[in-house]
Amino acid sequence: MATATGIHHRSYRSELALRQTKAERLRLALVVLGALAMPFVVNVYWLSIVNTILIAVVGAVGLNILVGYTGQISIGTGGFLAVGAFTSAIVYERAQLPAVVAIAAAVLLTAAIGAFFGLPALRLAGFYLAIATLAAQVIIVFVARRWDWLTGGTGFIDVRAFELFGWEVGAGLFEVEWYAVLLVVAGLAVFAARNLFRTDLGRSFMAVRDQDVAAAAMGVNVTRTKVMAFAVSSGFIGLAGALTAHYTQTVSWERFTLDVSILYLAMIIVGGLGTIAGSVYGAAFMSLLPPVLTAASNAVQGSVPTLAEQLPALQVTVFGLVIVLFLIFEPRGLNHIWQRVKDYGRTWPFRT
Amino acid sequence: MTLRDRSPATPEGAHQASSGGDPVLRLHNIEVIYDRVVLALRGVSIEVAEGTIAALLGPNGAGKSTTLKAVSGLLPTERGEISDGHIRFCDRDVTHLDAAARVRLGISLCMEGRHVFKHLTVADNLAAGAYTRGTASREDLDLVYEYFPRLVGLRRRAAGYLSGGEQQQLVIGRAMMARPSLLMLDEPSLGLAPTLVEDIFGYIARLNRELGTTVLVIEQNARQALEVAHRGYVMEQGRIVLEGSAAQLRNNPDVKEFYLGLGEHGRRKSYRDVKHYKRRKHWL
Amino acid sequence: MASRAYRHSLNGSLLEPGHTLLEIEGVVLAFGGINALENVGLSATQGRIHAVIGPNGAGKSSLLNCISGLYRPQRGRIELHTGQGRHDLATMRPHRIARLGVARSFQNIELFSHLTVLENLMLGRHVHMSRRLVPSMLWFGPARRQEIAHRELVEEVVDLLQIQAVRHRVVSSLPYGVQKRVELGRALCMQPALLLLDEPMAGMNVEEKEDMARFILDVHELRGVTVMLIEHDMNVVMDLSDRVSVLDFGRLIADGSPEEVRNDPAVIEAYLGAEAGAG
Amino acid sequence: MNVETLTTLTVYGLADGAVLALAALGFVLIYKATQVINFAQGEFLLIGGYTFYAAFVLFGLPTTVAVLFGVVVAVALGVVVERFVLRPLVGESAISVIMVTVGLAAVLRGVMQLIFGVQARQMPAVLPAGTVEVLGARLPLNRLLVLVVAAVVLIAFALFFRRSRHGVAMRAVADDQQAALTMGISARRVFAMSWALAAVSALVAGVLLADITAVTPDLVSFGLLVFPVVILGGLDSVAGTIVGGIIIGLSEQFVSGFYDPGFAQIVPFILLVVILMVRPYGLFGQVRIERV
Amino acid sequence: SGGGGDDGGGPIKIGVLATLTGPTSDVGRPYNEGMLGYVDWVNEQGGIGGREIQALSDDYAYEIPRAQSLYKKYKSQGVVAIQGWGTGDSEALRNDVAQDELPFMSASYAAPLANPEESPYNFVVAPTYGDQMRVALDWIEQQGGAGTAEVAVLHNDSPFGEAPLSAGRSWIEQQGYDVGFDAYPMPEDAANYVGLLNQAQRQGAKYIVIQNTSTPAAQVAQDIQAQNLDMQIVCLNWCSDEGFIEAAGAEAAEGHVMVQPFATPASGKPGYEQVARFVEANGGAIEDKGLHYAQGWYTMHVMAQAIERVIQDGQEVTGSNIKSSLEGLSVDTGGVVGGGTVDFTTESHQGAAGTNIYQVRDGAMVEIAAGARPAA
Ligand SMILES: Nc1ncnc2c1ncn2[C@@H]1O[C@H](COP(=O)(O)OP(=O)(O)OP(=O)(O)O)[C@@H](O)[C@H]1O
Ligand SMILES: Nc1ncnc2c1ncn2[C@@H]1O[C@H](COP(=O)(O)OP(=O)(O)OP(=O)(O)O)[C@@H](O)[C@H]1O
Ligand SMILES: [Mg+2]
Ligand SMILES: [Mg+2]
Repeated sequence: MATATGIHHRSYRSELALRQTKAERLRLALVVLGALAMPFVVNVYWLSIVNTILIAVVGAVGLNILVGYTGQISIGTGGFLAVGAFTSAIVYERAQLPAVVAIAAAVLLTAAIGAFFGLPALRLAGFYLAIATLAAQVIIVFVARRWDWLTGGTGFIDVRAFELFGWEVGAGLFEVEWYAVLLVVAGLAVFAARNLFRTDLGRSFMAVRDQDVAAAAMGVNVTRTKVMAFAVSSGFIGLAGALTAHYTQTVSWERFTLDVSILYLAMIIVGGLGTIAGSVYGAAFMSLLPPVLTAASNAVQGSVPTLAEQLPALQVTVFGLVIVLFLIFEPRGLNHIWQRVKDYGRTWPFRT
Repeated sequence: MTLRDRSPATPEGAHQASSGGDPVLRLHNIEVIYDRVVLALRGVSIEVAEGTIAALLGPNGAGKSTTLKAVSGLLPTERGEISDGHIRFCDRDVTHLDAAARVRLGISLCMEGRHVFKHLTVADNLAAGAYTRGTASREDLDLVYEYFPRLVGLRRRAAGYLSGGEQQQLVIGRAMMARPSLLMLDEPSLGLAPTLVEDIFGYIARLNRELGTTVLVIEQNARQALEVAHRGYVMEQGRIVLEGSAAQLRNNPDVKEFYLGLGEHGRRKSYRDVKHYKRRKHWL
Repeated sequence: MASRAYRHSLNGSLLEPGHTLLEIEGVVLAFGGINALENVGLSATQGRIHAVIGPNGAGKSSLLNCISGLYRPQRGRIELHTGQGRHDLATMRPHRIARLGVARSFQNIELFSHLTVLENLMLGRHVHMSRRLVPSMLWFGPARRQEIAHRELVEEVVDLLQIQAVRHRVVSSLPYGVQKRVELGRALCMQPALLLLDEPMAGMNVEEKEDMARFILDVHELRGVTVMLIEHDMNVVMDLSDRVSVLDFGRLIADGSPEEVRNDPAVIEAYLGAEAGAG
Repeated sequence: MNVETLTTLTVYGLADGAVLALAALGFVLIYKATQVINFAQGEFLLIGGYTFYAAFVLFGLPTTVAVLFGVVVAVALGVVVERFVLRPLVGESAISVIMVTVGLAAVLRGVMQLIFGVQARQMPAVLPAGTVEVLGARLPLNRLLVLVVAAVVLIAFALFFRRSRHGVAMRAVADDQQAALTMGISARRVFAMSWALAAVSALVAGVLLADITAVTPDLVSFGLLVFPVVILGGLDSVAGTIVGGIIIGLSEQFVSGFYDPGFAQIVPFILLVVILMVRPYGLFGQVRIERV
Repeated sequence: SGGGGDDGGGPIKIGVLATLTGPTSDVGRPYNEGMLGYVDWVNEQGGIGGREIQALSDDYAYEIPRAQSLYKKYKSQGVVAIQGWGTGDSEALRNDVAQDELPFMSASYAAPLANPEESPYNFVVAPTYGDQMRVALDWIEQQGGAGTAEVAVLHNDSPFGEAPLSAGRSWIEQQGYDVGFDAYPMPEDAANYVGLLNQAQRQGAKYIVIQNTSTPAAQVAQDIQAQNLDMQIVCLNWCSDEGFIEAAGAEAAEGHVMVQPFATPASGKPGYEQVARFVEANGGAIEDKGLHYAQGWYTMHVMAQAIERVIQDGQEVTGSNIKSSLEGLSVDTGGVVGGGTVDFTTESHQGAAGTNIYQVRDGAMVEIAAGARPAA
């Protein structure tokens, strides 16, 4: 029950529900409506950006599970995305297996490789681990780049049109159909991740983050938990990689560089570490930043002629500034801003 | 004594003060806010006379540590600030002075929880203590090793590996290296074995006696604290609720019950006899 | 004082009063050149409160760490009786030991600082819960049922320790004394057979110590939890414990009833000091 | 394989290693004093190179004045970064602090690109060109001089920390800021000093690197190699940076001379993983003391 | 409509993938400037067929994924043709442009892009990298005589770098040259290439063929000079420019050879007049812009010519119409490209065959052969 003095519960069940007030349910309904209306509102180009956001959401949620909730810093997202993308593309394209099988294979293999690179996490703390994942990034991309078998020597793999249970994503409504697919997948990913953190498994991730010695003394198998966190997180990232492969229909190592790893970290920082909703906001924000900047610079191009030439430099600068300013002024990210806005609304007119 | 006893120091108290001079430290109506919302101190006034030992008692969360942090200038590191009142040290207003500058003036604090530099050796910890005085002088070092002979054998050991009592000795020794005129100790006997507790209070008394150091000490071990102190203050919920000479406090019935654990007839009551909350739970 | 029986929360077996619950023999632990524990042997009896005292650096915390598996002794045997046979804890990893029903608190509070009180307590239920990935992600069904069931138990601990008001607070924002209480609560949520407490009352005034003493006595008396307690306040030790072991420089120098120990000259010399010994 | 090739590769490897060690030195200084992982070390290098270029070529200052100018800019940069970027984050989680330096790196890189563009700039050689013949190998004089300069700077830094009380102060601040404050050690001043010194050592590295290659935005990529170097040597060890730098420099050069230069680029990272498996704190790194 | 863009009668939109940053930006920048310069010039002249060209140009930093998303953006904005850049992105977009019926030119001269069966909508204005390699090998064979020439190919570590390798190998076999041939990928951002040169030295290489941009190639030249190695560089297309000489320094660059299908500004070819006048009018000098500027200019020029023909023929300006127009087009470039003209047919999308060979003498590119083709 929501009253001016706060939210009061009459059962554990209601307390454990994710949406508790009318306002929250209303907001959810609005979001669903907005999502359904999206393809009719924006043009194909912006819809394609929305689609990349949806893929990024899956990856960012995965990364946040590891970094935000388990406290293991990973700079290897790009590499793990590559594993997912290449696996799915190869299974789908060469073995000619159904897309579902290809994606499942990608998720499982990425989870396994993620868990393997997570093994150093058992012995390493903080920064040393971060650098181990940096090594993973560099090495995986090197393999993707040099191992000719992967791409048959061309440097990239062409992936045929996405086909799901006999339904093929057509050329005509390409973006719209993909939007439908990605919306469902991203929705499920967010749902699964949120659930994870209201159960014991998710709590044990956070326990390991805060105090691993105490966690062990409470019966948490720290080894298993860390490896598990890496596997679950990498599974999400592998899924994002696989989706990237099918959606863009080409897989090349260039999509998975260190910059991508950093971009993903930026997403969860800007969105809010250790919050699932934050991953969504962060993914949207960071993915929208470059096209919006480009659009803005195109709009003012006439008055500032050198802008186009300086745009790349400007984008790098703004990217960095966004990270720095967020960390300085709102280290808990967009999610916290939104939280405050909501609190402001909830307690109205009882305000201190 | 009632809740708020503000009678001036009794002649007995003045007599106890070894050199009994003017107040070196004077807190006037200090108010402290953390995070811009938590009001931790609500108008605290304390005076510590030169060359005396003052004890500060109070339950958890009363604001004792906050008081010492306010004096040493550590509040900004915890997002706290002095929002009202002022602090004078040796007739100088130090309310908003930088923490490092206060150390140079002679105010030293041993924080709660034995903040040794874990990765530095014992010797380097002591060297760091002498930072404001340039390099560590032989004399100072010898004095510390004389007070705490146990540290001699541990000189090259990383301080993080010392046991609690050893760390406590190191922290006090490290503060001595700065040759402070006002030494503030935050629960120095926390977690120490009974013999060591005796020792620590012995050191405090000795420091005060031999070097004339003024001491302000927070203690849960009220019995011992009031034995060495000249004067005592009791805090509760951010206020001073009781003050007086050590002897006065020792005889206060509230202090007797809550701080000395003495029952009605001056006898200690057993922990077994504490009121029994009968709350049988079916899982228990 | 009579000891009590305990129905093991994990395997349902009954631990009879007066039986040996924990047996430590010949434990040796060294760090580099320092011997933290030298040939220590003692045993704890089901249903008793067993205090471990000794000067600073004597190896008390190290002993507790060995029992809960955080340190691994170089030599020696640490056996726990669970009603279903004996287990050598000396070579076991900490989480396995916890799963035998050993819970503990720490000398310096080691709570999960970014989690709420409830979440901390729920983690105390960890050993009793299942955590499969897929049901967890699905939530509706077994995962939710389990959460609700365990939440009910946790609420009882909340009531017992009188921390209802701070349930949803993040623990790092709580005062020291309350954090200590939450830490005790977290250990209690395990419904342990053996509860290890490392200076649970340090830094408290007499009044607060009385509360803590009451909590400890409650769980002990009501459920028969065996308690092993490190404490420097001799009043607490003498009042609460049934048996006291004294360590000095890693060696066991005395082991007996509180009275015996208090009058042991070696203990007075090493630990209590003349005055305290006399008082 | 002959002596000549070996000598050549060794000298080139050592010179690269020396520059790496200098770049890593700054990184280690910052880590030692502030526990901050500086992802912008490569950008500091870049700014060092370009600042000197601007002073030397664009403003036409004499070499020594240009170097001094660079030092002033570096110190200012370090202090400003510490004051306005790092200080607000004191007390935040490790990942936040790492990310702020990542963001800072992007800003610095972007700004340099806005000012100087991406085209490589040619700088007249400061170090003398020409070769000397050693063991039948022709060794470029500039690489040998790089070695000398780097060695002098590294030794100077090492002595400063061994001898002066600032060394202890820095380690104290890193260990426990509050406690250091109660010793009268101004954490701010120590932080500012370590950032400034880091920027200065990066300046030296940047100038040397620019001199033996060219002034390009690619100078940044050298920054990435700092990580294997510091992990190898141990995050908080000045001596470690030297050893780490030399190992990485030599191994890269030898692998690219005898096997595959592309592979040589990931060799440091493979070494890094191996080292982490064997010695989680690097060769000389300090073991974290965590007790319960 | 015939697919690939819409013809509303407004400005004709062409999407341009620019590389202003990233590993090949040293040569990509002037190329892009040249393209945009040409567009400005045409529009100053009143456009083509009275319609303006609108070039949508964005930086893709030599990253395929960014090229792909830019491509999507251009497509949604209704472009009728694409001007790409690198081998990687051109090959990755090959199928898309065929499907969307958008003619695509790029600065990649990889052979598969010139083959209409593999890539029906791609057009290559210059001799392929394979042909350039063949010409280089022919020249080397002529220099050394039998048995003396070992060739080490240092190439960019990418599809672009690897493009001419197989052509080179089979050419040696086919022609029966007694020439050793080994390839070495060049790592990006290396501080020196001493390791590679040592390997080449052990191979016994006298000639270093470089398939990379001029900045890394210049570093190789400097390393050769620093070690006093007896090696001669033969640059293909992308390091054959003034930037190589400038970056390496005249001394280090001296004597090295360049296989370059495009004429230099200093060549005085008539095709340069217009370009030079436009650049001067905008306050620059063509000598500073370099030959890649002209390369961009004329690549755009060829595309514009095709569009002009579509308009002249009274057809709708669509991708497929432009493609048909290109197949059968012959454009005179005033001697700037290859042999002078660029012609495409339905069978071949390789527009020119001849290439020039230059040598660096006294810090300048001196033509030593013109319109060279692989030996028949
Ligand atoms: N950094 C901080 N941020 C917010 N509130 C704080 C902070 N430090 C202390 N407080 C609050 O200020 C009040 C006084 O705390 P303080 O630490 O001074 O108490 P104390 O008397 O020293 O208690 P203890 O005996 O537990 O050490 C408490 O309510 C505490 O919760
Ligand atoms: N992780 C460790 N590494 C190195 N030495 C250790 C470690 N843990 C304990 N020691 C050493 O072992 C000895 C015993 O330490 P322990 O913490 O068990 O003492 P204690 O009896 O609990 O003392 P206190 O009452 O002060 O807590 C000490 O000398 C300590 O320095
Ligand atoms: Mg306190
Ligand atoms: Mg202990």
